[in-house]
Amino acid sequence: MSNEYTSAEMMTVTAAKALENGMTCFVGIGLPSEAANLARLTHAPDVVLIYESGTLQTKPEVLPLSIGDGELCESALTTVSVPEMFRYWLQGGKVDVGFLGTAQIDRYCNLNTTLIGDYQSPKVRLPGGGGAPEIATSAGEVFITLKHSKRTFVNDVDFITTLGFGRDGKARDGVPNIGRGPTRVITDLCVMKPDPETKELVVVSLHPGVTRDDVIEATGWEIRFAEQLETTPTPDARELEVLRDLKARTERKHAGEA
Amino acid sequence: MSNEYTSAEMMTVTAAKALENGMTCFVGIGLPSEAANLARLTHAPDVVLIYESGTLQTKPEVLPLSIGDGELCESALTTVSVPEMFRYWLQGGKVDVGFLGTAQIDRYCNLNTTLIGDYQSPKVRLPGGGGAPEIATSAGEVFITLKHSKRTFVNDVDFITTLGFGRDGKARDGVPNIGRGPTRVITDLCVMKPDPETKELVVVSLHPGVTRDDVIEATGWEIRFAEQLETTPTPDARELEVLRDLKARTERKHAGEA
Amino acid sequence: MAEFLSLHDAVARYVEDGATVAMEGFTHLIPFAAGHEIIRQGKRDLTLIRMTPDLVYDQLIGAGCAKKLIFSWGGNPGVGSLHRLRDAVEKGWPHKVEIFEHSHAAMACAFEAGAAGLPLAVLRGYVGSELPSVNDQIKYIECPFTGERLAAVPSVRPDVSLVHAQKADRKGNVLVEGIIGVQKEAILAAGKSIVTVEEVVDDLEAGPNACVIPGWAIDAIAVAEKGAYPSYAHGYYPRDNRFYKEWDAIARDRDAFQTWLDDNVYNAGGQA
Amino acid sequence: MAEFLSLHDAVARYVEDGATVAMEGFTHLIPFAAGHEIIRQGKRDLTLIRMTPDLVYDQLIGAGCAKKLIFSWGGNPGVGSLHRLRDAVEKGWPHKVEIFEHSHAAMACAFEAGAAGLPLAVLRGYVGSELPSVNDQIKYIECPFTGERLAAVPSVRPDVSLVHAQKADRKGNVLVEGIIGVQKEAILAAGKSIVTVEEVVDDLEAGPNACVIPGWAIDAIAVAEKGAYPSYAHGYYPRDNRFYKEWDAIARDRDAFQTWLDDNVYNAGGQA
Repeated sequence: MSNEYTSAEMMTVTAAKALENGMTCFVGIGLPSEAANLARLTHAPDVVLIYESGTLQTKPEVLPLSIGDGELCESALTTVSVPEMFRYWLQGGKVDVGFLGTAQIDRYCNLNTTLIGDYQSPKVRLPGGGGAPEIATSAGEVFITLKHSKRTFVNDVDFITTLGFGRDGKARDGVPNIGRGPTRVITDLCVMKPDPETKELVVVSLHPGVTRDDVIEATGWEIRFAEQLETTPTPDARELEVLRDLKARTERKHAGEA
Repeated sequence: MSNEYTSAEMMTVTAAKALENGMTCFVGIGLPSEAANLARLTHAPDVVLIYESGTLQTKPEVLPLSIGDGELCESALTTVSVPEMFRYWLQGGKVDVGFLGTAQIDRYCNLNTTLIGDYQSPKVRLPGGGGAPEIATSAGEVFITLKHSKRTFVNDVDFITTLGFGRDGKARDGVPNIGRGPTRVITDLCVMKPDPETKELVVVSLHPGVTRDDVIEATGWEIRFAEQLETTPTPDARELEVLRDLKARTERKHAGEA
Repeated sequence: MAEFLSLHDAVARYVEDGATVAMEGFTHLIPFAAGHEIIRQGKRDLTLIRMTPDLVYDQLIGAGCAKKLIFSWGGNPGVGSLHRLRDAVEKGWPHKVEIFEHSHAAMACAFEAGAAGLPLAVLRGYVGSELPSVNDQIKYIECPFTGERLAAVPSVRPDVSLVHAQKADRKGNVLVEGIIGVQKEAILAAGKSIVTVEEVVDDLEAGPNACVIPGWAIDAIAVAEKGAYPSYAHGYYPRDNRFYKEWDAIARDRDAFQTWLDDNVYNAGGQA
Repeated sequence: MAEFLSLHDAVARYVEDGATVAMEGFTHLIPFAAGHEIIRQGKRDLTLIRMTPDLVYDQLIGAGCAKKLIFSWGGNPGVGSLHRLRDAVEKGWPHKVEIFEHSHAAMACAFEAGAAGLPLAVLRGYVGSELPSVNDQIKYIECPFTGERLAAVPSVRPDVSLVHAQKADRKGNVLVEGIIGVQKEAILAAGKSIVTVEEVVDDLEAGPNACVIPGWAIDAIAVAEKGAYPSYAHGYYPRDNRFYKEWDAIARDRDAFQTWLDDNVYNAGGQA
């Protein structure tokens, strides 16, 4: 197996590495789910994955298409009702990290999954908040992963579905019983973290082969870079193998062949 | 089998007859439990018995000593958590009748199971409210059964643990989402019902062989009698047989012989 | 006490034009057969409640049954948009649908509160979100013990709820197993409830703490084999993920959708 | 992440003098072994929370461990009084115990709210009862949607909760089966939690929706065979109803109680 990889694979592997073994992770569908399961199948076998469908500590063989595929329940330690999931497990403070995707993000990590345009007559109606608004505030911290582009990294989100740090970076200040919020954003180009003071996103690591200009061009605001800018470690052979196997298994299953 | 019976048996059989087939009944321990199970084993096979331990639609072979004996769970349709029992099933309005006992009762059916004397330095400390305060207000109606004596039928309860109709008979008036409250009280001497207007308890039926004076002497206030005073039907042979079998089975089991 | 009815008769009896209707099943056990029956009977002006509208409400909205939608995530899971929902919201086709939008946490708590007979649900929610600015059904209370401000939403109390479950016994007691979502809450919170089941059995064979809903808490039970297809019924058949993907193309186009509806709902008798 | 400890070490590590302690189990699975260990270790000034104090708290109170009691029904079920509780409340022996008294509905909701991370529980409760006049922990909120006045009580959030369960697997995941009471809520609401179990097994063999508490939500697990005796463990041993009746005579008399405590707790090692 060669060590060549796509930028999408780079993103997933990097996102997976953010999860530490033993963490409890409330997993969003799509990219976060892919990354979280890769983590579980590689360096973090005891990471605890929780999906909003009520499946606690699940270990799916293939990636779920929906947040509630049968696979999630069959491989879970137990499955609770959805009210219990949100009340006891999320709001109850049992989740270390929420792992989210988004349609739009701004410099303060506010997420928009509601709509493009005006609320009353939207240009594009998106699915909505789902679990994200409370995952973002009740989880200990939040990881975000999405593809980097001017369409997604915007100067102002059209709507704050889910709080990062607010329009001014201060929206968590003084709020009781709230998590730390987003602590890293992983894209196909780089890794970003909020500035400890201002909470504005700062690029801390560029993926191999990616330039500052690549990131600048794909970001809808004047993006800042850390003084000590690092290079993201490349995926190793095993990570790529496990990821590709997982995706192949998943594709076969969802096409109805497995 | 002879048709002779004790006054305790008369009370239980009469209390049992109050339950109609198909009713859902939230059952208090002790006399109510005995009556409710007798009803289930005689004229009301489809009466649904619910205990606060979370056992839904239970059909115990022997009477439980506690509200949560294993027998209740093993013979239940399903067993839910105690929060669910009180939230979904009682407060959610699924209970037709609450069946309660008490230590003290007054003319407006207020119940005291908290203490005799003063709250801060009680003469006798009783067990407390348990499920009764909300059973009495959330169930569609309430049946009460207890032995008749001046010690239990008092002019003023020392403490209103559980609402009947308040100290003035008007405490349910205008309260939203509240049940009808007590609709009958069954003792070893008679059956009483609240006056439709004033809510004061009125004797509507005397058990065979019981005189008005018997009731007057056992009641701590000037008890009223209905104009059309009836005689309570006597237990029939089958009712007595089933009740005695049930109690004998229960005694053997609780003595550890079964 | 649950009455065994045909799905046609259950829907005809309990789902009225203008009613508030919850059809639940979180990805699992989505009551598609019941939804199709509502479409076939031409019900109108419904207020539809569902955490995840999914394809079933895409179909009801596209068929013109809905006036309002109360929801928290309106997508085709893992695939993309609900195009019929979008067409209604963005273009008003077949007519405008008013939306009341929540988060999952709030909707889940609102179902819980509805089952619990309360008028409101209280949660630590919506902090920093702009959803409260577009949904006047989100308010606040202050905790009398700590002073903390907490979100409040009205409880969900539908006129009628419809859910699908694996099986009922002959007394009408129902077992829901696997991902149980808010099915129990939907039934207990509703004025009337209809449960479709894969089969009727002598014995539910349920564990002591399984999710069993007593027959006396249900109004109607209708047998609907594969009644959750293309979603799934744990222990019976898997989710047809392929159909969920195919739906994207069907629903994108008004004509394709109409044709699909004709073929699979209107002209499919009670078996769609 | 649950650590397997001896009951002695678990109690020594997590139960501090002055702590707020919940020991739950609604009639079923009452953690008697854990209670006896607390007595043996001479813990003092505990605030004890339990819906139904039962014999276990009668013993703790009689042994002088308790400063406060938060409860909703304090009797010997089906038998009569808890005489040690009464002696403390009525006569101040071995010392006065302050009581905060609720209804079951309020306590159950308070455990639920504690597990849910909320500061308060809201219920339709205490209407017409005089309990609010003697318990200042009962307050009210107004529903912002309907104007209805509803009762509010502080959520239960103990420093440490102790419960007994049937079994744990080797990762520390715990199965509670049968009458599950508020055990899950007690654990999730607590700062620290100790679960005693009848046995440790390879596989819990639990149904998909059984009451399973993950090991990472528990601090310590200790094996305590017959740890719920004289209450019961569904599937293991029945309730010793005879002992509950005998307790009445033991607890009525201070000397008889002391003797019982010496024989069955203080001088019974870790096996009482």
